[in-house]
Amino acid sequence: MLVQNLAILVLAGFVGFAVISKVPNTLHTPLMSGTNAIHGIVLLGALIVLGLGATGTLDQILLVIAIAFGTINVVGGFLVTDRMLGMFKAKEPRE
Amino acid sequence: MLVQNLAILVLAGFVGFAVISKVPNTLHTPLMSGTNAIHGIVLLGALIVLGLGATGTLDQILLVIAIAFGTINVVGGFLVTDRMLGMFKAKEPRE
Amino acid sequence: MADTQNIVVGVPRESAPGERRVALVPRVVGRLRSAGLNIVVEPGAGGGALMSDWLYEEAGATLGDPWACDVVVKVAAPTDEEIGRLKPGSVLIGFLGTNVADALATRDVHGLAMEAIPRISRAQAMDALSSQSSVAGYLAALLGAQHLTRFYPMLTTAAGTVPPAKVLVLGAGVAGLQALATARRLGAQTTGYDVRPEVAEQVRSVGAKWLDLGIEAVGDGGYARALTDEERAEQLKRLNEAVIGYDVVITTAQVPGRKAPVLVTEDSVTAMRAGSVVVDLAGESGGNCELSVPGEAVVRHDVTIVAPLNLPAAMPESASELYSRNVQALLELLIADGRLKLDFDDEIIASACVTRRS
Amino acid sequence: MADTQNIVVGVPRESAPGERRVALVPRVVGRLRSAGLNIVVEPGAGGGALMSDWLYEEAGATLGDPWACDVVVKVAAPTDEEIGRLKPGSVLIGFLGTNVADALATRDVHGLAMEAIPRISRAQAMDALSSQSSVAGYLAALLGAQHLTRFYPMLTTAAGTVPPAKVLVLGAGVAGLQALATARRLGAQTTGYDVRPEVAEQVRSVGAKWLDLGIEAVGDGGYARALTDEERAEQLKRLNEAVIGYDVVITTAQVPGRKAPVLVTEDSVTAMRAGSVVVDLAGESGGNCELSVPGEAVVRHDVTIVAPLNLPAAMPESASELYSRNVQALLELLIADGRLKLDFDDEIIASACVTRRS
Amino acid sequence: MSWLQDPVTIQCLYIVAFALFIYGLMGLTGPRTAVRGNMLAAVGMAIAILATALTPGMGNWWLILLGVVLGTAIGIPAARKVKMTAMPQMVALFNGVGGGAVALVAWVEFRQTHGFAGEPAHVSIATLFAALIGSVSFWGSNVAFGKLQEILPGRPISVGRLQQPLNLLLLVLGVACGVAVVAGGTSEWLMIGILVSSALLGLMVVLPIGGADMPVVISLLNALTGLSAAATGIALDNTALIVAGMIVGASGTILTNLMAKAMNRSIPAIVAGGFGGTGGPSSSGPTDKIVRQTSASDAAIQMSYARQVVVVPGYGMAVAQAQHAVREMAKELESKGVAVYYAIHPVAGRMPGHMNVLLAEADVPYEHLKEMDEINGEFSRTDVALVIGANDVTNPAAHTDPGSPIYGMPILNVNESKSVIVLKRSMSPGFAGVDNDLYYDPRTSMLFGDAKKSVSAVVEELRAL
Amino acid sequence: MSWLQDPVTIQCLYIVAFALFIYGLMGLTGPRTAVRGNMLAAVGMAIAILATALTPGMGNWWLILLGVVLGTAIGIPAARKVKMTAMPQMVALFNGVGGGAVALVAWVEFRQTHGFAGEPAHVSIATLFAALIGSVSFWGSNVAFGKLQEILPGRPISVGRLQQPLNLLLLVLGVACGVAVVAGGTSEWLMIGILVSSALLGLMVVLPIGGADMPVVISLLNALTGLSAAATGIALDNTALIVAGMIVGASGTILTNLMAKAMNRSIPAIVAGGFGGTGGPSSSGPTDKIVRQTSASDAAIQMSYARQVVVVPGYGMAVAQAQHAVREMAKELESKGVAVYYAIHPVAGRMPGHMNVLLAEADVPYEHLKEMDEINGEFSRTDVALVIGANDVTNPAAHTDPGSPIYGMPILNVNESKSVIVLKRSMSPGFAGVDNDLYYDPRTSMLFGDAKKSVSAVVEELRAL
Ligand SMILES: NC(=O)c1ccc[n+]([C@@H]2O[C@H](COP(=O)([O-])OP(=O)(O)OC[C@H]3O[C@@H](n4cnc5c(N)ncnc54)[C@H](OP(=O)(O)O)[C@@H]3O)[C@@H](O)[C@H]2O)c1
Ligand SMILES: NC(=O)c1ccc[n+]([C@@H]2O[C@H](COP(=O)([O-])OP(=O)(O)OC[C@H]3O[C@@H](n4cnc5c(N)ncnc54)[C@H](OP(=O)(O)O)[C@@H]3O)[C@@H](O)[C@H]2O)c1
Ligand SMILES: NC(=O)c1ccc[n+]([C@@H]2O[C@H](COP(=O)([O-])OP(=O)(O)OC[C@H]3O[C@@H](n4cnc5c(N)ncnc54)[C@H](O)[C@@H]3O)[C@@H](O)[C@H]2O)c1
Ligand SMILES: NC(=O)c1ccc[n+]([C@@H]2O[C@H](COP(=O)([O-])OP(=O)(O)OC[C@H]3O[C@@H](n4cnc5c(N)ncnc54)[C@H](O)[C@@H]3O)[C@@H](O)[C@H]2O)c1
Repeated sequence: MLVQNLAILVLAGFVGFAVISKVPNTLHTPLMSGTNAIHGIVLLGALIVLGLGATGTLDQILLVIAIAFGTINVVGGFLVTDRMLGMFKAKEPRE
Repeated sequence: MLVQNLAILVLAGFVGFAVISKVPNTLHTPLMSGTNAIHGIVLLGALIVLGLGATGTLDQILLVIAIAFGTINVVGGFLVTDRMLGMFKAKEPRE
Repeated sequence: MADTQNIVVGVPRESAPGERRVALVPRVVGRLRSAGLNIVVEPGAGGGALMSDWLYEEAGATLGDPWACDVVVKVAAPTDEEIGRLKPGSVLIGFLGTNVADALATRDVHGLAMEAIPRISRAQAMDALSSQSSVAGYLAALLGAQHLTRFYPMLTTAAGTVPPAKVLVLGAGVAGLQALATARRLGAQTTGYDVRPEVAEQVRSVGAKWLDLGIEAVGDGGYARALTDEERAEQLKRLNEAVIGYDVVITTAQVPGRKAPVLVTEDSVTAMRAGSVVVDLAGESGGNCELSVPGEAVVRHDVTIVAPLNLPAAMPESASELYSRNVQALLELLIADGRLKLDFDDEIIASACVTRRS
Repeated sequence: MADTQNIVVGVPRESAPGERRVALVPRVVGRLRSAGLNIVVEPGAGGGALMSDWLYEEAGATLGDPWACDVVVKVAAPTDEEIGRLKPGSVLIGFLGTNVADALATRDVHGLAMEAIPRISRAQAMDALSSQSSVAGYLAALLGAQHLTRFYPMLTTAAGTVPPAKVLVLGAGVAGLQALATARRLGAQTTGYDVRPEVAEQVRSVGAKWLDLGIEAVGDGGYARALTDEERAEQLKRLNEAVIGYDVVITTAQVPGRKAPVLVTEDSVTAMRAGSVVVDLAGESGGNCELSVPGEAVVRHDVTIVAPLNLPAAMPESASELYSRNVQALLELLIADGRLKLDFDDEIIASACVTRRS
Repeated sequence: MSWLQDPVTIQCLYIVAFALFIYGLMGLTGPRTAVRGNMLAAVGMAIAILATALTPGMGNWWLILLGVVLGTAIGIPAARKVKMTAMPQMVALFNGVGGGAVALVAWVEFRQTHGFAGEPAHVSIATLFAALIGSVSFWGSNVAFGKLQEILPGRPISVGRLQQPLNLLLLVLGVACGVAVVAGGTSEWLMIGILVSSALLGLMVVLPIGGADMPVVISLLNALTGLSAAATGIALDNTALIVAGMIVGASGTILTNLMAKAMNRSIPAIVAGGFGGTGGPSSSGPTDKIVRQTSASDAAIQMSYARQVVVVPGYGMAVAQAQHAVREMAKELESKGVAVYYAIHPVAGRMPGHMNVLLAEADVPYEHLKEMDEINGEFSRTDVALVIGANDVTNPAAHTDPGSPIYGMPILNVNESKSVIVLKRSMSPGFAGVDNDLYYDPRTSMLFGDAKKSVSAVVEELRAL
Repeated sequence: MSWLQDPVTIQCLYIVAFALFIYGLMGLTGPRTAVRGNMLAAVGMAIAILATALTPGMGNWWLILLGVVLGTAIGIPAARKVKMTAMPQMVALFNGVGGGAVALVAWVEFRQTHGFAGEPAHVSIATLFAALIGSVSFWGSNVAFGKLQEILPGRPISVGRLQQPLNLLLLVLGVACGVAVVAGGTSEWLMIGILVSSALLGLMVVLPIGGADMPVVISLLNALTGLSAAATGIALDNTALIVAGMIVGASGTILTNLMAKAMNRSIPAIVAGGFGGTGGPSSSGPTDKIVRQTSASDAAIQMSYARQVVVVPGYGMAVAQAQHAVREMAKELESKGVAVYYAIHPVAGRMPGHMNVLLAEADVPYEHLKEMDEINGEFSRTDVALVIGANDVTNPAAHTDPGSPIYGMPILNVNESKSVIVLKRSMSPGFAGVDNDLYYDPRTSMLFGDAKKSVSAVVEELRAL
């Protein structure tokens, strides 16, 4: 189990390295913002821990906050990225 | 187990895609040869099946052939690649 | 400007020998007409520039006596006889030089000298010195090519390779830079020299090399100052050495209000390769070359020395066209609310007016 | 080749009026000397090209009577008087034309005409027609620039923008291509025209546009053939229309052995803009322009028409240098084993020899 | 842990999700595909969340809903309303809360398992790593946000020479608590110790860094958050978390490097700034007026998305002899369907016709050269005016400032175009020696450097697009 | 299966191994890093084999040794002795035996488990997939080898219009046998059916493909072998196999695409050739003499590794107006430390000084222009002579063939340089209308196309290096 997760970890690392090669400067910030949105996946961790029955008020409060945090990260992240990328969208056809 | 292997499979595919982007034509053949050597890894399959106790003469003969095949693939593959890459090695310093 | 109909501008035929330019070309006449001015052109005024009278008429000018007009535009300075024909209270525009101010003042004519317009940004459109220098620089490079017994460009042919000519320009002002650029276009290897060190960058910006002799002499208003005797001796010594390797030497060095400095001595000429050329654009103010005969092309020590006078007149249409535009810009400054008015508070008019000081 | 000492080559001073070239320049004299030839130069032979006698002496020539030598090299055809001074059995090299063959044959002199050398690959180094045409083409573009009353290049200045001149070259042989390339270097917009359609690609290869009038006339040996009367009329009609828009028209059209075709009529000239220029390089064979006065620059209908004769002589050093190399290459062909020998089996010598046929 | 028995479908959905992440990320690296890439990644996220929701045994739905509604209610307006100029700090904030979520989950994990009693070592190590990094990221990002939002002062704040030892101490403290837990310690104070010391560490490291370096720091923290997510994934044995977190960790590292390189800074130097080094503040002119700098690749993108670009050459192009490079650039742009013209000012350069000579040398067709009067009407229809080494001929003072030596000179109205990019080496004035207000215009950005080098760099970027 | 209980170390070694594969592969994509990349991948392979050997319970050592020794004894000499020109078929052979190994292992697996009795479905499916693909790869590769080695005739061999239905039939047969096995069939004939039908398929698909397309086919088969290895990995639950196989599968697919693109062919078209389409043979001149073609990127690499390059311009450069591009190329080369000169033949072009005018326009310094006499001594010291649209002026017939119209003309002795690259549009002759033997010289390679386009392509490749 662990070793397979390790294999996955290493492979994912290579994917991350290989995907980002030459990025124009203008895309640095949107790209940062996009990857930022992706690590909003931590939301899953909070969901699982709370959903699969965390008990205790403090724990539940902490987890609700964590879920809220994660949601902000995901929702805000993707939205903000999309807005930043606006300049690449508003492309009318050229004659 | 299977699903994690699937995850690994998918990730490895992405790595393969991402790694090969722009390759100069001269490197096409060496690169093909290099990847060819890497799939010599099938040798491992033959080793495991034979090593972990395949029985029966036919099976053993088949596996010995498979191991020989795999070894040829590995050894020959890397050597030939290296020879092809000779042109990139013999670089004297320029003044 | 429709009520400027009462202002009449006269364009005489140039009387100076060899002067083929004209102060206004038909195209600019047309523009001034649509700005509401009346133009009177002396018959044959454009003849030197191969522009016939009917071109002027087509552009809206009338043929007649230009001297009786409110404004008379000329290229060269007028003769005494011509001054006598000017209407009192009128304005005369042209390269007036230093000799006519008194005569004009006597006749109560305001003289505006094109060469005295200050070289400030606002006056660039009226800067006839620059526009005519451009023409001169271009033609100087061509003159060099024409008199040189060799090719400017490198040429590899079945009959062997001709090396590129080396062209040196002494004095890299407006004319010098244009000469450098033109010679380079034709394939020559170009080098520039000047006493103002800031010119080095400008010389390089037209693809030429900079000849550094280590002498600096920056004067006022972007012009050079005269050198001291010591500097002059030093400069000559170093130039003598430098000049030898060149096929064409074009000189344009001027110091305002003085005789042009001597940059190419007889010794230098003697040392130059046979068949080489010196083009001396400073002929009018005495020449930069000791052996120059202003207005002529002479061969001395197997080197051709050309010292053209009034070079811009050799390309009369373009020279006139640029000059006309300069004049047009000045006229626009003189006319306010449809009336002719010399505003002596304006730096340009104050500097250009030669009759007011006297 | 050390035993070629006995062969003496003579270089006379050119006697034709305006001929400033010389058949051998000092540099080539030096080369021939080291190949073992003796050179005798008439005093003042290089004068027209500004090359003094001592330059020849320095190169190893002796001053003396060139006419008594084994080989006499000239540029232009000799006069009858000069032919009379030739040594019987000697060889005369030069642009001999069609008139001297008999006189030479009478004196038992072999005449080799430079213009008759076939234009095959092997003879390219001796091809004086090409080398002199290069000079002519280059100078023709400069002549146009000099006579045009306008700039060649586009110029955006404070006094307005001058548009680039449009240059049309009629006949894009060696001279025509060179003229196109040179005019373009100076900034003109260039167009070429010829009756040989394969020239279109060559015209474009020097950055010029191709004027397609739809008339083809390919002759032998890379030359054009004469047009039929119909074709000629059609060509003139279309050219008349085309020529109007150009500031400079340079004509080089020749058909071997015939009068040059008329390409620019008086009507065309009349329709051209005032101040434009026609440079007619075919002046010697009658001119491509109806109004040409060979050897002069005339103004007709406010258009300057220049028809220079012997244009290469106007750049005597380069022209002579290239010509000398052509001569050198021919001499090398004539001398075998240290002896002068005219091998009439050689296509080049056979074609060039004007005295053998007669 | 019941979720180990989940059906294969959920795992397959996770695989689909991370495949979409990767594919989306690939898209985000190119201008043409970036928008779609972001969408794809968002779809991947939706699938991952769905898969998690499907997990058998999920409960506490109301609480979950509460959290999600809260997060959505805060996140959407924040992302919608933020000004374009405030984007970087918004990213910092979003990154911070992500880190915070990781830290919180780790804390709860600790509590739920009573100090990882009976858990394998890798679970506890991964969780504690996540807690530490998540907490650093949370607090560090918040400082970055505060600085950029100007809640905190933008200039470096540091405690002087003690900075470095203090930071080290905090790190050691956090790690020590972690070791104690792994070794069997179950006291919650250990966990709190980790959280607090790493929180202080996050504050201390980011506070001394200057505003100009913030984007790089945010990117670094972003990569760290990714790593902490991956660690959480290891702890929870969740493939989606591992893959997504690790990809962000790796790509974030590369990206941080690229950003630092583009700004001519080194990451160690920046972080060392946080350890007492110098974090130079964003340079601005001697005056208060702000100058916007741009890069060759930004200029390239901007122009390649333009419909019309007007090149304004001046004396600087001549000095740099950049004419051939300019011509090449124009050809690249034209091949992308952009119309390119050259605006030739009557006195550009230092001699009449200076620009003509150079551009003719570079074989620019005469038809593309436009005179001042002709082109001045065009600027309002122009997307980008590219000013190459021209200065005085674009100076609006000629129109507006009667005291200026160039007052009355006609100029090229480049400031009417949608944006202006100026290529020159410095802020120094031109021939007339006067300052040029064009450079402080909000639509203007400067690309400093020798014109030939700059244009060549733009050409390369255009080719790479 | 006992190997499931293997210690973590072995798995970690596998991870290290495939990390090295990936890293090595990244290296193989750049000329500077390729050699090291290959080494790293080889090290990875050694580690993977070691890890397998460590697996507890391994036995049959003598048999294993036998196989390894056999393989080494065949592989090393084969790889060592093969001529550089025979490399592609050697790669085909090595690829084929890899595929063969996969097929054999699959067969044995079937026998050992008595038709996958009691195995989960994914194991049987993966194994059968491996068997099918491995067998296709083995036989296909052998045909490719045979064709390139000229054991089999190089021209397409096909059974005409029946080809396509026949191939389809074979595929259906193989898959049907597989389905039967998965559904529970245990007869070994089913397995043999798979192997035989896929073997026939491999033969049938590759036989009709022409020699020129072989490299692409080999690359495709290579990718297939990779996939089969990955399938084996799934069946054996072996990470190293899965990752390595899949990487090769994916990168091989991309590579195949790149190769096809570089040769201006489409993969479907090539394979369709195998289904009865046209697989054009490698083009050669009207005569028997062989012309070697090259690509812009090969030319770029060749020149960037040269010490001295001499450019020989001719009329074709003028026609293409390629002078500016040539100058750019020279600048790129010079920036890489290569010395570049221009050899100007006296009659290159169509007028005296034609080349001078053009090169001056492109601002080539006069010092770099070399006259014929000057440069002819240099060619023997020149690594690459780049002939751009010149023909007659390089034609050795001028020296050797007294019957030629150009006999006696001096020429540039480009054939004395180590290699010659000729840029022209076709094999058509120049001005003199005669064939040029230079083009058939073994040291000469041709880059066909408009000179300006070719040179620009070379410039781009140089920039990308
Ligand atoms: N055309 C004429 O006939 C003529 C004659 C005389 C005077 N003038 C005057 O010259 C001026 C012409 O205006 P302009 O806009 O063309 O030039 P400018 O106002 O002189 O400005 C040129 C700019 O180019 C920049 N520069 C210099 N070298 C550079 C390089 N290598 N790379 C990048 N940038 C470089 C300089 O800034 P950095 O130092 O920051 O790089 C400078 O600000 C006018 O004021 C005109 O009146 C013209
Ligand atoms: N220099 C002179 O004064 C002069 C005058 C007259 C004649 N000549 C003769 O001209 C010849 C000059 O020799 P050369 O080697 O320069 O030229 P060449 O022998 O005529 O060969 C030129 C080659 O360029 C190729 N080409 C044409 N357009 C091209 C394009 N756009 N892109 C790429 N390649 C192109 C042609 O092949 P493809 O069609 O296959 O592309 C042709 O084979 C000599 O035979 C000489 O005697 C010279
Ligand atoms: N402000 C403007 O818009 C504007 C307009 C036109 C010209 N100018 C400037 O005015 C300056 C003068 O131009 P000009 O062409 O009329 O000058 P000019 O004709 O008076 O002199 C020509 C050149 O000769 C040089 N010179 C003088 N003495 C010399 C010596 N002993 N040795 C070598 N060189 C010597 C001068 O420095 C000058 O460059 C130029 O720099 C030009 O840029 C400015
Ligand atoms: N083989 C070689 O090595 C070699 C060497 C030199 C020249 N040549 C070729 O010989 C040819 C002739 O060269 P040239 O310059 O001596 O020719 P030329 O002087 O005889 O004629 C000049 C040009 O005028 C053209 N012409 C003739 N009649 C015309 C008409 N009615 N209208 C328009 N154009 C007309 C001709 O086609 C020719 O191009 C050229 O094509 C040149 O390439 C070949």
